[in-house]
Amino acid sequence: MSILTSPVSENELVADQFDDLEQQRSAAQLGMWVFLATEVLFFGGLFLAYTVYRSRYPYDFAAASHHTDVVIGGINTAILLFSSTLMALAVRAAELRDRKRLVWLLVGTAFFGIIFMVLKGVEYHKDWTDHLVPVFNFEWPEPNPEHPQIFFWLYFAMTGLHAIHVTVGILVMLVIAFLARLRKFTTGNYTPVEIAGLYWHFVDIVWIFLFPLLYLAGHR
Amino acid sequence: METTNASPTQTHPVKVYWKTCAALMLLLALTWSVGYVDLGLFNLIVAMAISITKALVVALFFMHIKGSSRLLHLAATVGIIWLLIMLTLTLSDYFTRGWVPLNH
Amino acid sequence: MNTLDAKVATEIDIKTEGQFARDNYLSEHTVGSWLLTTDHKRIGILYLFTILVFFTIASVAAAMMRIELLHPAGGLMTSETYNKLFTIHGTLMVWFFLIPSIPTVLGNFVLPLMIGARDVAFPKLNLMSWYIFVFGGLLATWSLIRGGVDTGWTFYTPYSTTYANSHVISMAAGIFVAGFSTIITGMNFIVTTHKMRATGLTWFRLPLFVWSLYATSLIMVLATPVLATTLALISVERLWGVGIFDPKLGGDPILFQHMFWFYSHPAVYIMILPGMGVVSEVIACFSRKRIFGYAWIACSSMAIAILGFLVWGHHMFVSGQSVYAGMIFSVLSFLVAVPSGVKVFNWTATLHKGSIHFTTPMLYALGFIGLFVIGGLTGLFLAALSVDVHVHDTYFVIAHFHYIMVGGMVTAFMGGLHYWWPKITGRLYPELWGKLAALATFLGFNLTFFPLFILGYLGQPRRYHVYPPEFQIFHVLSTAGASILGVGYVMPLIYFIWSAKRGRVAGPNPWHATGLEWQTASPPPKHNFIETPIVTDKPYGYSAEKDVDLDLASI
Amino acid sequence: MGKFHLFPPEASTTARNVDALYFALTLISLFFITVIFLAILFFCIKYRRGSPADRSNPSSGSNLIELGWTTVPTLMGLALFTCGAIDYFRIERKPGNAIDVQVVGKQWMWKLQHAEGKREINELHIPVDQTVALTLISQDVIHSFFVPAFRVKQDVVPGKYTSEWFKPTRTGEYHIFCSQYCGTQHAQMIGRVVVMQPQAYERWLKSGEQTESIVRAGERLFHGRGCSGCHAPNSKFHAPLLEGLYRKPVPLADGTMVTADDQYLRDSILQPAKQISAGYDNIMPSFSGHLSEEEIMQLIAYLKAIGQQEPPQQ
Repeated sequence: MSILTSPVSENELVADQFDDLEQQRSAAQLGMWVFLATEVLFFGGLFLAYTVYRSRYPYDFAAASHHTDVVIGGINTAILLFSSTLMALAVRAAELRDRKRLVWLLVGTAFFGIIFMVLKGVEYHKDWTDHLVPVFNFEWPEPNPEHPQIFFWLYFAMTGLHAIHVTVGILVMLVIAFLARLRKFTTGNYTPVEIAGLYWHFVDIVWIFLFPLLYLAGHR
Repeated sequence: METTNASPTQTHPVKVYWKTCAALMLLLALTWSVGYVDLGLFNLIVAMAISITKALVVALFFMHIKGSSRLLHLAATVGIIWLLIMLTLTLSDYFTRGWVPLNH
Repeated sequence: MNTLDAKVATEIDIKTEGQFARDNYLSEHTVGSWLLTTDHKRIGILYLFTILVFFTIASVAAAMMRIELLHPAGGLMTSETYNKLFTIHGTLMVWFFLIPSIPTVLGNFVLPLMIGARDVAFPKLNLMSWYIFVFGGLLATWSLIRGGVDTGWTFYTPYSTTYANSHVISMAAGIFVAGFSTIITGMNFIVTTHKMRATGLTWFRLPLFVWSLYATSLIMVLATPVLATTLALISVERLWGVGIFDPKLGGDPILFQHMFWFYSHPAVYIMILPGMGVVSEVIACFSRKRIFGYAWIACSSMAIAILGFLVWGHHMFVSGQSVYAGMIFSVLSFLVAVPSGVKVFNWTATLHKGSIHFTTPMLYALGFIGLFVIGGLTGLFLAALSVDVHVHDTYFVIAHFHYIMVGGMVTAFMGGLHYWWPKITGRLYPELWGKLAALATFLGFNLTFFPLFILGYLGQPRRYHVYPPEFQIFHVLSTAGASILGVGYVMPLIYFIWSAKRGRVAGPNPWHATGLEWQTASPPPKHNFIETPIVTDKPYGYSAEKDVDLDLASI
Repeated sequence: MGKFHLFPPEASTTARNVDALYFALTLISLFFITVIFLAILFFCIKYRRGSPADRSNPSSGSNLIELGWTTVPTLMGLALFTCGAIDYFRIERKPGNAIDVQVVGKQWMWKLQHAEGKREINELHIPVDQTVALTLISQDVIHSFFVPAFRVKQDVVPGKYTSEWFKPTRTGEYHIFCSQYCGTQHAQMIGRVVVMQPQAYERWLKSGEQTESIVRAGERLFHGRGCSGCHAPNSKFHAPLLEGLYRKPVPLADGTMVTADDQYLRDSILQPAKQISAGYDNIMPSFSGHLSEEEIMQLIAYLKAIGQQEPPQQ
């Protein structure tokens, strides 16, 4: 089955409801992709609210979007894209059973995830000082602040939900890196690394759509 | 058992990964710069088009959709298709609200 | 019965005097063996007991409502209490009984057996889904203990977000959590059906119950996340009043209805599709004949799952939704009725040239067809735009969806439970009492809900605890019917408990059915099959001519 | 109202069409129910276990039959849809010259006001054989104005005008129900429609204390609340002219066009920034919270009155 004669025998790697490694791996992949479909629709509810309210208040959404910090948003996007690349390389390393490189790439991915979260924190703090946080201290120069406030609760809902997913991703990455150090994924069954990779790429794709919608609504 | 045709090794040479990364960074720069040009309604359309291409690049190369089984292709797209169903049918209500004059 | 069946029976030396296969899945009795099990069969039974609790609470709420409605001026309770009762009845029935029941009880138990697998694809996730379901249920019960919710199971805004002073957020959290249990079950079934079928079991050799579970899992996986988002938005709006659905701050209450019904209409197909799968199995088995139009029934399940997502706007014809959107949703709602019609016609055609045994599951299946036809056709009244303007939110709608939910889904659940009871417990239920219970539920049900069609067209709105005196006769009939229905549901509870200990030993295949689940012992061993069966021909290989006597009369 | 019957009274033009489609649907349903019931009964008797019927070579499917009972129901469905849609279009489109009544739904009562100014709570007196058009709005949650005898129902949504019309054909008293759950006293939010002969209606309108018409009340508000300060033709503030505005296209600041209907006027009063007219900046204060729903309706009635005149030449 696997190219090299693996020191660990085949059936320890395979859970007992599966017949062989290949069935287990394709089941895990399909399961993950179905889970990602549910995540698409979980974010989808917020995208629907965003679409409806932007079509109702395009003027206010554009004005409100100008108050977001596009520099931090742009850098964050670049960071997530880069960490996605590291993750893909990690999956490649796992398949080629290169343990050292796998561990470093996973730690690298988690590291850039943490940088993303730090920048996110900085941005949220800036929004707080600019009085842009709905409900708590929302102040708006022009009269009628209701509609910009709708933009900002959508902004915080979408980026907040995404941030939670990034945090979960970082934790998963660190756990997998730790297990990889114990030679868990370089003996033929690297499915967990692949699944973590799919999840991380999904989190990256969500941000790819969030960046233009929230930071570049209308033109700057 | 359904014959699983997920190819045993899906790895590409390292060069491919960095080229993909470069493409993504380029598309990001494009999104960012287009954001400063006033195209009115087209701003949204262009931004979405670029984002879709970026998402496709990530899905095809990093998530190994390219060369994987038709079943995974379907599983990958079904979420987006249902999101589009929700968007289009809901917006069909919002965009046609004024068409029947309620009180004249 | 083919040779394989005989070999399996002798190997595990089943005797008729009550001794089962030595090591079946029920032989262990420690608490840990139940609470930490990853065996799909035990998880099915855990779900059975859990949904029984919620079914009881919700049924008591329904009984109290029916007593309150006996008199036009009410008087048994305040309107506040009545509003909380119909919310308890709605929420608990929908999310904690109707949606989980057939997939998580019968589906969990029978799906791996039917496709020749040792377990579902992700057994640990399966157990986690039960714990999440119980946690969600506890949250919902906690909300009821603190004082309950008075918004109805639909949580329409801005009442639920700004004006209701009841415990909406804890109930929304409970349903939010229970939603993830549904998502995990759905994902589990999809992967199991794709990846773990026995050799030779191609898609068009799958039993129709597996097809209906697969279609149901698609809906579970694609609809439930939107419910999670909607409930989260309600809680945020209720906590901080940000203006998501509050018109004073620029929000739109009709957007909530779009997001809610995008989930809730497919949810009603989550409830009915597994019931249709059970009926296909039972009709084929007890007519001793290959089902009529197998491929058409399988594809109609998939059609219902997909079209079910396009029709939610028929709940909003008078809500302020635009006229043209109403027309789009109305024409799609007429189309979604066609696959259900195809199924009913095919079931009826299956009876042709069969050798029909009137066992309890068969009575429930025939009852299902009768009541589902009435339920389905009254759905067309609600899809027709101008008639819906009159009957929307009246008792006509109540009668329609109870004909589908109680007349259809609960009847099919009872039928399925009776049909697979020998496989679950290894013993047979008392046939005579089974038939009596089936008849009682059928008669009680019709007396309860048919008068409500007439009352609905007369115009009495739903969720009223007092009503004009001229409508009283219909409520009295309905309450009378409800008491018979109650008796009809309590009887199986009693004789199932009796039969679990002292029913006649059933042996591997009491109905001489052809599914893979009948090729192994009952109750089945831990890993289902001694060696994985190989499937060679199409399902339902019955022959009405060479019909064998099931000697059921003696039970 | 009050006596037992199995079918609601048919008291409006819409009722006749809705009942016709209802009977058609009932007949079609009875046809299918009897066909399926008889087929099941026949098969169950003829092919019960042990019966001597011929069971040789049973058929397990035929694509022709399947196509039959797929296309026929689809065509019937489309036909039924068309009937329903035609009637629905008629129900949703308000006819021209109608008696305007303004309805405000509030948690657990209906407040109605006739154009002549007469106010009613939970009651609606209207003449027979004349079209009556309601403009509905809610002060708090979603209600629904439902008159079973007229077969008409329309949700009353906060923040959005909805409309409903009926032409009564029989005098008498009929139920009004609130059919969208709206809270504790949802079941008490009921009332009655009294359909009277035209003379009796005129006498009723004149009875009770004299009230000023809605348009005059709107004018009083227009000046009292300071609207005329900016929107009068000779005002020194740069604000859009309201004469001749009603139902005319209005160019907006973000380049789109919108017709000035009731909803636009209401949104402009309560959320001025929502649709700013082209060439004006966002200086108008919001009146939300300062005007009750009735006052907004009176203001809009006044704006409609002056909206029909030709705009004064600058």
